[in-house]
Amino acid sequence: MLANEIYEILKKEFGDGILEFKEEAPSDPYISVEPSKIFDICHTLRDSSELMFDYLMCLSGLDLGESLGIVYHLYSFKHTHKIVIKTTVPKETPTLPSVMHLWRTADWHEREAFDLYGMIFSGHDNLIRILLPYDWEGYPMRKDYNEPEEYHGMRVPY
Amino acid sequence: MNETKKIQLEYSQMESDRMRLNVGPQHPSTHGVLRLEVEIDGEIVTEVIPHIGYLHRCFEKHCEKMTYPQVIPYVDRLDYISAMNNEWPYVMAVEKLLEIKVPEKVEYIRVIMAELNRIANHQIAVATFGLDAGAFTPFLYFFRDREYILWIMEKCSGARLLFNYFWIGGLAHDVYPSFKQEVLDAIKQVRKTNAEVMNLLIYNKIFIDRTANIGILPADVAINYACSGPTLRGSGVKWDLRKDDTYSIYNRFDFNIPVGKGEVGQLGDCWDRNIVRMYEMEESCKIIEQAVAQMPDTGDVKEAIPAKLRPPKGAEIYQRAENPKGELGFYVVSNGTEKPDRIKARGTSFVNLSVLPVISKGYMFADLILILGSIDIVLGEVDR
Amino acid sequence: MGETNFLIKLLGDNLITVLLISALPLGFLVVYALLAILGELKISAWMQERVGPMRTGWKGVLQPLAEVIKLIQKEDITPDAANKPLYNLAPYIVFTGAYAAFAVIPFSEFFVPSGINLGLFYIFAVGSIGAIGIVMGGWASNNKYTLLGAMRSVAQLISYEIPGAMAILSIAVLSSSLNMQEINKAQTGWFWNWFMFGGPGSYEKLWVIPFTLGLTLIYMIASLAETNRTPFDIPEGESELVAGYHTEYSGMKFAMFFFAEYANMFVVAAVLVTAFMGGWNSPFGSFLSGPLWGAFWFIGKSFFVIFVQIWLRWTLPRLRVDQLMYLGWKILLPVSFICFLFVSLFRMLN
Amino acid sequence: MINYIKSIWEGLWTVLVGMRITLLHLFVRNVTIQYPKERFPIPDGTNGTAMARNRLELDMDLCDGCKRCSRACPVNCIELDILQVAKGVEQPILKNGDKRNAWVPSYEIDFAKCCFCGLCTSVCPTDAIKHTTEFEYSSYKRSGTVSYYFDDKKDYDRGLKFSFINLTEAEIEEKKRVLAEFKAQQAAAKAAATVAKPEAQTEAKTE
Repeated sequence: MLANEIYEILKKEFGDGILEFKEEAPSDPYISVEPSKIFDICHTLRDSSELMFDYLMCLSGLDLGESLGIVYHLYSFKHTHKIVIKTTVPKETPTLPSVMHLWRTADWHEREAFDLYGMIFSGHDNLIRILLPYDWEGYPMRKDYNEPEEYHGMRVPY
Repeated sequence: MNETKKIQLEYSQMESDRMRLNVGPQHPSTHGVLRLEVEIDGEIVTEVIPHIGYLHRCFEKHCEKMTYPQVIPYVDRLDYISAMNNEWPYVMAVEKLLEIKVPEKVEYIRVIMAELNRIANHQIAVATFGLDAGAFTPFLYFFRDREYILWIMEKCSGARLLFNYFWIGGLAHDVYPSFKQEVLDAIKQVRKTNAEVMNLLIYNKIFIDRTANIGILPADVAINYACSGPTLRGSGVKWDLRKDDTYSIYNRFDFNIPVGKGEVGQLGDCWDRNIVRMYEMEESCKIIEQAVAQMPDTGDVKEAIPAKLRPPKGAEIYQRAENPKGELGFYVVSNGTEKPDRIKARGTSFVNLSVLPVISKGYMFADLILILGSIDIVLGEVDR
Repeated sequence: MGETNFLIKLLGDNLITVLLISALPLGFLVVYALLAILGELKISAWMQERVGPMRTGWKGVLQPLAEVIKLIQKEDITPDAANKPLYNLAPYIVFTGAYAAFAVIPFSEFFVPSGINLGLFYIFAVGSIGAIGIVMGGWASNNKYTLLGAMRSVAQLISYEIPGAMAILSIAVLSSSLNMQEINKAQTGWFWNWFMFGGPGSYEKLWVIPFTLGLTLIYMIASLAETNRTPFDIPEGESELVAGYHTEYSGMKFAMFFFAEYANMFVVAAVLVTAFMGGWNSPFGSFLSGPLWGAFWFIGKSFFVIFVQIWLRWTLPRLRVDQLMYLGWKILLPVSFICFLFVSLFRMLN
Repeated sequence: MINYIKSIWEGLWTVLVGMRITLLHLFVRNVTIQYPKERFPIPDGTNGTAMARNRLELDMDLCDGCKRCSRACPVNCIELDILQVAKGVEQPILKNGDKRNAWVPSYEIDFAKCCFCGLCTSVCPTDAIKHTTEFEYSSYKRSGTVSYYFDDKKDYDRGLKFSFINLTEAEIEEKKRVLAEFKAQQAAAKAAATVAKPEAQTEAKTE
């Protein structure tokens, strides 16, 4: 199924929840959605018989300056089609629903996004840091992050 | 000896003391600096919590400060035993952003290199898996053969492990004249050793008893956890990016996708995941033979390398390729300058490792090590 | 007793002789251990197409000596949380258990340190002392890995003593003696007189040969398990337990564990040779037989058995704990019972 | 029961098969390379192979201080200072015959940082920086790991930092002085020109 058809289906179902569709080479076609609806949209994407996105390839965090972006790359084994779902959350209140219970692989991806960008995935069972030490402060992948001078007596900048 | 059923965790309501054991980060069998917090009841594993990040070296943060070609040495260091395969999806992603058409010869050399590196990676994977089971000798036979492959790669790229060979739009260096012959010789050696190891290790009764029927990963769980590569194919899912989401020139070659069949135990056990790797080596050999036969002799490998690397602003792409361990993807976002805005590496091992707590519960402690070995992780890629 | 020990004949039955007799195997053991370590290094290397140690001495023959010197020089670490008396005692107990067995090993027609009549029984009795040392060391180290290794070791030892003992018991039936020297004497003649091939006798013994061969195999397997060699090295289990019960030991104490392992290898090889392979008897009847040739044949055969142990180690993967138990209790034990039954039947018929 | 006997048989048989393989390998020639005596064939760029990417070597007679290597380095292990050539006062030429535009009074490569990616050699316009087949850094002295050019710098004890310069300190001072003089001269000339220009202009106006 082509990306614009997927967009049509989602638009029909969620209306205002779907913000934008963009298809422009060389970028992958993507659909922007409301962050609060992300769980429902992903649920539809996974379970609707004509979409069947059962494979979450990648979940990435982004720093867009004013806001934080989360990008879902989805793939369907059955229909062998792909789609990119994008959403943004404000930096001050970066809360959005977790998709961990739809695709278990999102568990670690969301933990990583939380770890590096500081999004709060509500509904995640175990949202703790994954790559950084558990007592690290700040979210280092944000563009405005200043690295600390010291961590437990060790000098950080090399 | 096929009584190795998964022990039901609810098997006993007895008052039993459970012991928490830290496996790693400096444990000989965690394949790197992985720490597993294991709760064991006697010998039976009741809970596994992986703690990762001991090898975290801020790959993604680094990339934001690098120009596009400078990222390649860092990409090499993700999955450092199959560096050629790592470079490929990254290079392809940037090439797609820049809309570069790669010369024919480069494509063939890339295929040969990637497949050779796949063989080298699977050799290490099977060898260390045997080592986890206690068999030391096959380990050294594989390492002996891997040397022939590494010599070829060293002659082409100048490095033995971290090649920096695939450049955006081309290759760092052309192949040398006797390249084809040496590749074919290396393949011959690989096949010989594989046949030997099949008898020495894979079909050994003790090895089968150790690895069959443990760590069973059903196909639906594997897909939900986004497992890929031999970990997924071991569960019987016939899915290979080289065929199913074909890239480069893989559609020109005739090869099979080996899947686990549950030959000696249940479908999706450790033995299946391992045998898939053994068969994949043979398939890679086939691909290499065809590629060597078809490869054009003439052509400049550097002709398409762009002088200026500035992908259009806002362009972004997710490019994935079949790493020996599974799907390795790079999500590259450009901001119009010569430095990427964001590079996310979807580490294969990172994703595959996340399934470990699910498939290792209820088996023996010694099995945990084998299950970990069978999903073949490299901590460089897990922690990035 | 005099006729089995040339030293008593030579020097008379006094304290110095006794001391000399008990020290002689130790001297042998040291030399043997160096050879066995070298053998292990070199054989494993050749099997893996390596060359092994090459720098110390000619082709690396002095490597074991260098390792011993290194181990003696190393710092002796006692963990802070360890139970110190037990921790320090454990390696010596393990070694004592291994060394005590040498008392009854018949090296030659005219030399056995102590020719007691319950030789085989004695070996099994003192062989279990080692397990106490292993548990002691594993528990006293106060480390979870060593504890797991020690637990496994005891479970393994208990399960494998029984099939091993069954195999030995059938030898007692065949030779109607537990004296090692008597057993050797019963196998005089060509190699088909060995108990491995049913012992002395004419054509009617042919049907018992599969059973005695089976018993040899069972004892071989059980002895591998008793000495914690691959494929039964789960108490060490380096891939999961790092080094098992001796994880925390270093320096000389570790060397004692190491030494004890090699001593044990020789003990089980010697028992196998004595019970099944004719001991110090020449395989070719009276050809090349005699007291000194006897020592040669005995040690030579033992070394062959040790070679097989090393060979197996570098070929096979390791078993898991439950599979080890399965093999011990459900395969070796019933099979050894069956073999024992038929061997006894054979004995009754003759 | 049949399965039981079959499994025992399989166990014994596969063990024997394995033992046969390892026994045969006992008599195969070993493949070990006794390292310091024998060595790996390291590709050295001849016969169409790539150059092995080991220690970097800089030919200072070719280096023009363009800093491309330093910019290309992903780990910033190359640090160099440059000193402009006082054009007109001195006319040094590089080994390949080109005019030298800059002196390089300090050029340091920190091999503790270097990742041997080869990017610096690929961007060098004059092939001044090159990989060598030299891969053994070990030395019994710390100073042995440092390559130095002059004897009076022997106590240059800074780990794996290699320094490549062909100018003595006195020469560097000399060059600096020459450059400073040259610059001062130029500035003076410029000032004179700017002073002269308005004068000329005013003269022109008045005319």
